[in-house]
Amino acid sequence: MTTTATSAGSAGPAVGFDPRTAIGTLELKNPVLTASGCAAAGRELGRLYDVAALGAVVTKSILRDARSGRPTPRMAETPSGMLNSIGLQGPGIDAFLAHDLPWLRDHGATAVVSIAGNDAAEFAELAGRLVDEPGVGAVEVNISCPNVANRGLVFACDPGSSAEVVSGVVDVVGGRVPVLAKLSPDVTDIVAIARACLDHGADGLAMVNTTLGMVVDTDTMRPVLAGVTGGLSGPAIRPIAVRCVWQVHAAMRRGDLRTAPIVGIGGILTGLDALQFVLAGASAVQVGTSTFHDPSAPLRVGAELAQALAARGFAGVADAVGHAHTVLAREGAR
Amino acid sequence: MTTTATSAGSAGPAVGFDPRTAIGTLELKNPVLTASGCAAAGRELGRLYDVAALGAVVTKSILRDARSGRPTPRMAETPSGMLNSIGLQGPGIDAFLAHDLPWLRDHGATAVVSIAGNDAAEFAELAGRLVDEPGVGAVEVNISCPNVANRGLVFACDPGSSAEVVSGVVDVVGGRVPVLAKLSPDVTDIVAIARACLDHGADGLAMVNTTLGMVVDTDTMRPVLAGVTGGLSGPAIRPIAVRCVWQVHAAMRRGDLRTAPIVGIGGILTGLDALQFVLAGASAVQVGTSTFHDPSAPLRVGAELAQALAARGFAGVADAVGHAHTVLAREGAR
Amino acid sequence: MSAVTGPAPAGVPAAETLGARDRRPDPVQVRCAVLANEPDGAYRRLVLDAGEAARRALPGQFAALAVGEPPTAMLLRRAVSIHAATPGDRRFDGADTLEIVVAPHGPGTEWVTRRRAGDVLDVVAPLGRPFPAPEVGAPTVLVGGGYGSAPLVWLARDLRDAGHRVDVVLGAASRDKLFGLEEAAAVVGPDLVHVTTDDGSAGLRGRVTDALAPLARDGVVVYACGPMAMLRAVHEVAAGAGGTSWLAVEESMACGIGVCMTCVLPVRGEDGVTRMTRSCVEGPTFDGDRVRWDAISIGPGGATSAVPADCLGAPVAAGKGH
Amino acid sequence: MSAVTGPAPAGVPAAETLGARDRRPDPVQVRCAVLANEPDGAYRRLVLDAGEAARRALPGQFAALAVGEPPTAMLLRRAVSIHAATPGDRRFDGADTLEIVVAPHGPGTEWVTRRRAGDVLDVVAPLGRPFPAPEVGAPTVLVGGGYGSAPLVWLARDLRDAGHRVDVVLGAASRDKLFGLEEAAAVVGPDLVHVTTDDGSAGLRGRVTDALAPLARDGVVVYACGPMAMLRAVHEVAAGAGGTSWLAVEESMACGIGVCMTCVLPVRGEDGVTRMTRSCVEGPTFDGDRVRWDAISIGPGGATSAVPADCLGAPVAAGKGH
Ligand SMILES: Cc1cc2nc3c(=O)[nH]c(=O)nc-3n(C[C@H](O)[C@H](O)[C@H](O)COP(=O)(O)OP(=O)(O)OC[C@H]3O[C@@H](n4cnc5c(N)ncnc54)[C@H](O)[C@@H]3O)c2cc1C
Ligand SMILES: Cc1cc2nc3c(=O)[nH]c(=O)nc-3n(C[C@H](O)[C@H](O)[C@H](O)COP(=O)(O)OP(=O)(O)OC[C@H]3O[C@@H](n4cnc5c(N)ncnc54)[C@H](O)[C@@H]3O)c2cc1C
Ligand SMILES: Cc1cc2nc3c(=O)[nH]c(=O)nc-3n(C[C@H](O)[C@H](O)[C@H](O)COP(=O)(O)O)c2cc1C
Ligand SMILES: Cc1cc2nc3c(=O)[nH]c(=O)nc-3n(C[C@H](O)[C@H](O)[C@H](O)COP(=O)(O)O)c2cc1C
Ligand code: FES
Ligand code: FES
Repeated sequence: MTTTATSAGSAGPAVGFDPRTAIGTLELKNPVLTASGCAAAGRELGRLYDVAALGAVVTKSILRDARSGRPTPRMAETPSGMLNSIGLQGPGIDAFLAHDLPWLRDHGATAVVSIAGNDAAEFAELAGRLVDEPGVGAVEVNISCPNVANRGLVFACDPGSSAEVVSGVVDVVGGRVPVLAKLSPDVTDIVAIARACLDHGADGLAMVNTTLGMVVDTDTMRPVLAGVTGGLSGPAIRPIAVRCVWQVHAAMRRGDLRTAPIVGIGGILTGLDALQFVLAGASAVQVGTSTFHDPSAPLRVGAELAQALAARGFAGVADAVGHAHTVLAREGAR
Repeated sequence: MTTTATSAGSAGPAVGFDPRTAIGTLELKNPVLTASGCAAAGRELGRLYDVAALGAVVTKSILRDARSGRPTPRMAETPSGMLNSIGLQGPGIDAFLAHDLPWLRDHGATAVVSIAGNDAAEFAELAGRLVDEPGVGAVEVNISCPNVANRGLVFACDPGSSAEVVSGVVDVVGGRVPVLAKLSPDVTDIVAIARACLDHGADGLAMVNTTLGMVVDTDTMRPVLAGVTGGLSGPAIRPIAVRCVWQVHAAMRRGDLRTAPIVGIGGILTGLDALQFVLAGASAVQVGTSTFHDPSAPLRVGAELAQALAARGFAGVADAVGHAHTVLAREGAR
Repeated sequence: MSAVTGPAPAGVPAAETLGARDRRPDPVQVRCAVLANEPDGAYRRLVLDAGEAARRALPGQFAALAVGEPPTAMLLRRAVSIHAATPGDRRFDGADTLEIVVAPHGPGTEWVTRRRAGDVLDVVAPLGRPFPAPEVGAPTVLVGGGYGSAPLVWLARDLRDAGHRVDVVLGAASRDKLFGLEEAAAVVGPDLVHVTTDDGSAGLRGRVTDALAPLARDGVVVYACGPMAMLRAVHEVAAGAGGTSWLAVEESMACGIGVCMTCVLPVRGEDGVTRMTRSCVEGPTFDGDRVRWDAISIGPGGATSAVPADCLGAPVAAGKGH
Repeated sequence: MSAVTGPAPAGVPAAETLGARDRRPDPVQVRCAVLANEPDGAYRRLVLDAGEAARRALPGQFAALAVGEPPTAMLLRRAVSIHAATPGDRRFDGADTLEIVVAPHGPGTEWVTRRRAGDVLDVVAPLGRPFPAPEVGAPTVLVGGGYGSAPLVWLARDLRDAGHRVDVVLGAASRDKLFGLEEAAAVVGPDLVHVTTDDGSAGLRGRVTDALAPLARDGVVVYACGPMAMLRAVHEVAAGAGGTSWLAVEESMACGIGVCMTCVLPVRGEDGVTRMTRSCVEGPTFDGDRVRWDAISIGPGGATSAVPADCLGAPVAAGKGH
């Protein structure tokens, strides 16, 4: 008895349900994307299934120059999650444009390119290199990395730094593709950071990146990770991520924040997990760490989410976005 | 075949190891305490084992007046964790002093009394009622609750509010028992909050309280919790809690922060989990959610931690506090 | 083995005073070998080698099971009623056994139903307040919905032995979801067992209340266990007829031992004051007359409770608490 | 079933160029029934009904197993070498089987060793670069430490069939931790199997290198699998004798399929440039001469890698990257 998990796992097509969604001007065939750093640039998953069937492939964050990343160990398994401290290893944008982007294009995949820089200028430079490349569907700005100019403080932890990076990128991109700002949950007030990004022109928000964590090795009696702390991801953090999406979408409903699409990220393993994010206010979702548990997860979650939405009587994704706020408001009205 | 888990679970006594620890002037027979809200006021656990064997019983946060708490549902299980939104249900300080504190005293338990208030004055009033009661070993100030005076913003999310509460309590207590400030991890800079508390006289820090999370019920399509959001706890958040303790203890070692005892809290289920906190900088730990999984956990973790410390050649708890920082520093020096 | 406990409490004691009058046994935490796991309709019936927990249990109490192999992602215990406690169980070489009946509901109970003989379960039991005894000589009706009848057979035996008339009403959506039919019939006789199913696949087509109504009369003491909607209906029928109802509620529980305050519902105490009351220690069985039905909403996902405005410590519109 | 793959790669391809020349089969994700789970010394040997994964596997490749029943707290797959791939396995009614040998190390591998016949495992396989073929006619030595010998018996058979001399060196801490003795002897003949144990409980008391040294000569191709300290020692002996070593490393892996960048170690590519190189796709087998041993520290808890200063994209003391 063997069944291939990818087919066995997928729910059949949801009849009469329109799985399309949009992130600003980017139309997606379905709302489930890979998450940055959890699918490289699509090629490896392409050996298991057709990545063109995904909503989009979000690339590992691309830097200007090649970067070796951190020493090892780079990961630790934690209860229902993991820590990573990869250190943005990658070959740099030249190699990305020469090898990876063409592969994605040739394979019909929608590419959302994640970028990361040491300072705002580097982010803008990267965006400029990407914006006119065919195949780039959107730029995701990974502001959850250290700001070299500001004592290594993570950009996304400060509204000013976040705004600076986002406005630089938005200027260069000039509306040709949507710009998503990817937020960190490690802040006192996520709405304030969301506001800084949206006020400075971001077309949407990707929420959330990993939360800072650490594991001590009780044998060696030092931190497990060579980099000491790392990013916590996986189902363990899902309630935190859903809460962040909820808070930001609620602020939009209240009129405290310009309305813009949210891409929900954090611990999604099943279609029902993805549905939580949609009901909380996300127009699309990304599947990250679960890909390590189940490489078929991004594809399977897409099928399961469509089924779940259809079963609940939604005709399309947009109808369900933020629906839990509506249900709650109705309750309050009673 | 049956074995009682409480005895089977406990490691034997660690020979030649001194399990005592101290939180300021409070001497504890061992470094493992219950966590506030996870052991009521000790009586229910007392039906399973002798609570006097615990480092201390930390009570559910006591309020001035009786409080009903929130509507139900008040909890949701999450991957390796749970959300709660109890809303500080309790009978108020009069009932606590009449029924619970005497019970703890009569049963030989060390009581750390957690207090919560709507504003700084209420915290101070509570501390005043407690400080001269026999049996109160320490006061833990739960500043992770909403500040009615400041738009319901959690005290612990703002250095100013934290300082105000702590200094009010410290003034009233006048050094007669140690005052611990219990911090929330939901801040951009935990060291800044720790500094506010220590600068205003806290004798120690309890770290951390729950992190804000949410689960959407995909059947009813509204948040599972009646209170919408709730506190996430359990092993899922352990890496976040260890990181917080690490950061604050590191700041103390650097001289950026006055040195004071830290009580580590968050997802501790085993002695090795507790050891992570000690190596990261905690002088004692609290076991919360794991008590629901295994009522014997606070007792068992104490025995396991003593074994683990003894096995690593430590003669006492103090020798191990922050040891991972020492190991890392030695590495760097090489 | 053990008789129904002491005198009937006059009402639900306040959380703060519980303990003094409470004669329930202390719980123990035991690692129990599974001795048997057999299907029973839509359920699985497990027999556990539970030692001291089996020796202490009284009818109406429950057990809290840890679920999942360590390191488990499911931290919270699952509450299950104790169907039978048999110290010196002859079927199992004289082991002291607890029997439970489990419906595979979500991942936790599914995990339990998959355990095989020889596997070990971590169990905390016995928990909760046992069923209170009726007035001497009072007629009794036991009403079980689905697996809700699990704790009732044992109660039926004790009540019969104490000389009460005992009718048993068993209801379920369909035949496979009925539990305890033969056992109940063996205890009270087939004529006193009344069956209803929603789809008519067994017994009367209808609700348990249809069978209960003709049995309910002044002085009747009804014991019921099942979904909240059923409990409310049972209470209404019993109260309407001038009887008493003891309802074993099924609230979502995180700890099962009284330390977390998640399992509460609004219940009026002896002193007339409503409190958000823990169903794991002050319950699971409550006097139907004392439950604040006005604050309980019953939806398809289960019951939820609001805080009645007159509840002790209820939030007040403005300013400080009470 | 399948022969050693194509020509020996001249070296480790750069991460960015991998793919073009790579002839490895694509992996598949399969739900495999456990057909057998037998003890073998300190290990468990499991046979899986693996379908397409079994039909595709080549020696030196590994499988990544999901661990724990859903909802599992252990998200990451566990990598295990493929001991044998037998399409149409006669022992199991012609099923296409994969065989693995598992040491109960931590909670994940312990869970795997507890699976029973009929249980299902979620497997991604075959993964990683198969063992490269030696030059025609070259003498070969296969060195396995502990369960590290699991993938070597299959390789031994293929090498023997391709006409190579094959010596097998098996080492372990003690006799119970040796794996594959009989199988290796059956393939290459007992005289060519050399055993060492740390405690002398079987074979020579000593290290595998004590047995390897006399076999290592110019042109020898050594294949080794085991702990990093052993691999380094094997490399030194082989290189010292003028031979080649292909070392299957055991790095901590989060994904096993090349998407996460956790499993890296510093390896010099064909172009002479050192990169932090993924062992799950560019490895697990690396040319010992290309591994940057100067950056690898071997401690009791395993090996860790620093980033050599000349590594592509290494951090520079001040200012921006290269
Ligand atoms: C006093 C009492 C007695 C019970 N007796 C039985 C019995 O004899 N047989 C039986 O099959 N079931 C019984 N139940 C119900 C059983 O506890 C739930 O079905 C079970 O907890 C659901 O867990 P799950 O993992 O299957 O579902 P999930 O939905 O995954 O559970 C998720 C979480 O919610 C809690 N939860 C969900 N539903 C319930 C519920 N109905 N009651 C309590 N907690 C819930 C669980 O503890 C868990 O924390 C009883 C419940 C109570 C409170
Ligand atoms: C290519 C390769 C082949 C392997 N072949 C075998 C084999 O044939 N038989 C066998 O018994 N074991 C083999 N291992 C080792 C096996 O993967 C680890 O022992 C296992 O991952 C440890 O998981 P655990 O849950 O038991 O331990 P834990 O310590 O709980 O694991 C925690 C985490 O660390 C990772 N991890 C820990 N140790 C290792 C390790 N040594 N290698 C990789 N990841 C690790 C796990 O994946 C997990 O994410 C192989 C490893 C690799 C990389
Ligand atoms: C190994 C790993 C590498 C990651 N690398 C990046 C990255 O390069 N850029 C980025 O924006 N996020 C990165 N992330 C964060 C994920 O994209 C995602 O935001 C986070 O892991 C939460 O989602 P998850 O729980 O589904 O993994 C990485 C996560 C992991 C686990
Ligand atoms: C049900 C529940 C109730 C809690 N109530 C309180 C409380 O009253 N006061 C407080 O300071 N912390 C409270 N906490 C937080 C815990 O004391 C602890 O800080 C947190 O849960 C993290 O530890 P854990 O993962 O071990 O549970 C509560 C936690 C839970 C789960
Ligand atoms: S379940 Fe914890 S108090 Fe009842
Ligand atoms: S294990 Fe993920 S890239 Fe190798």
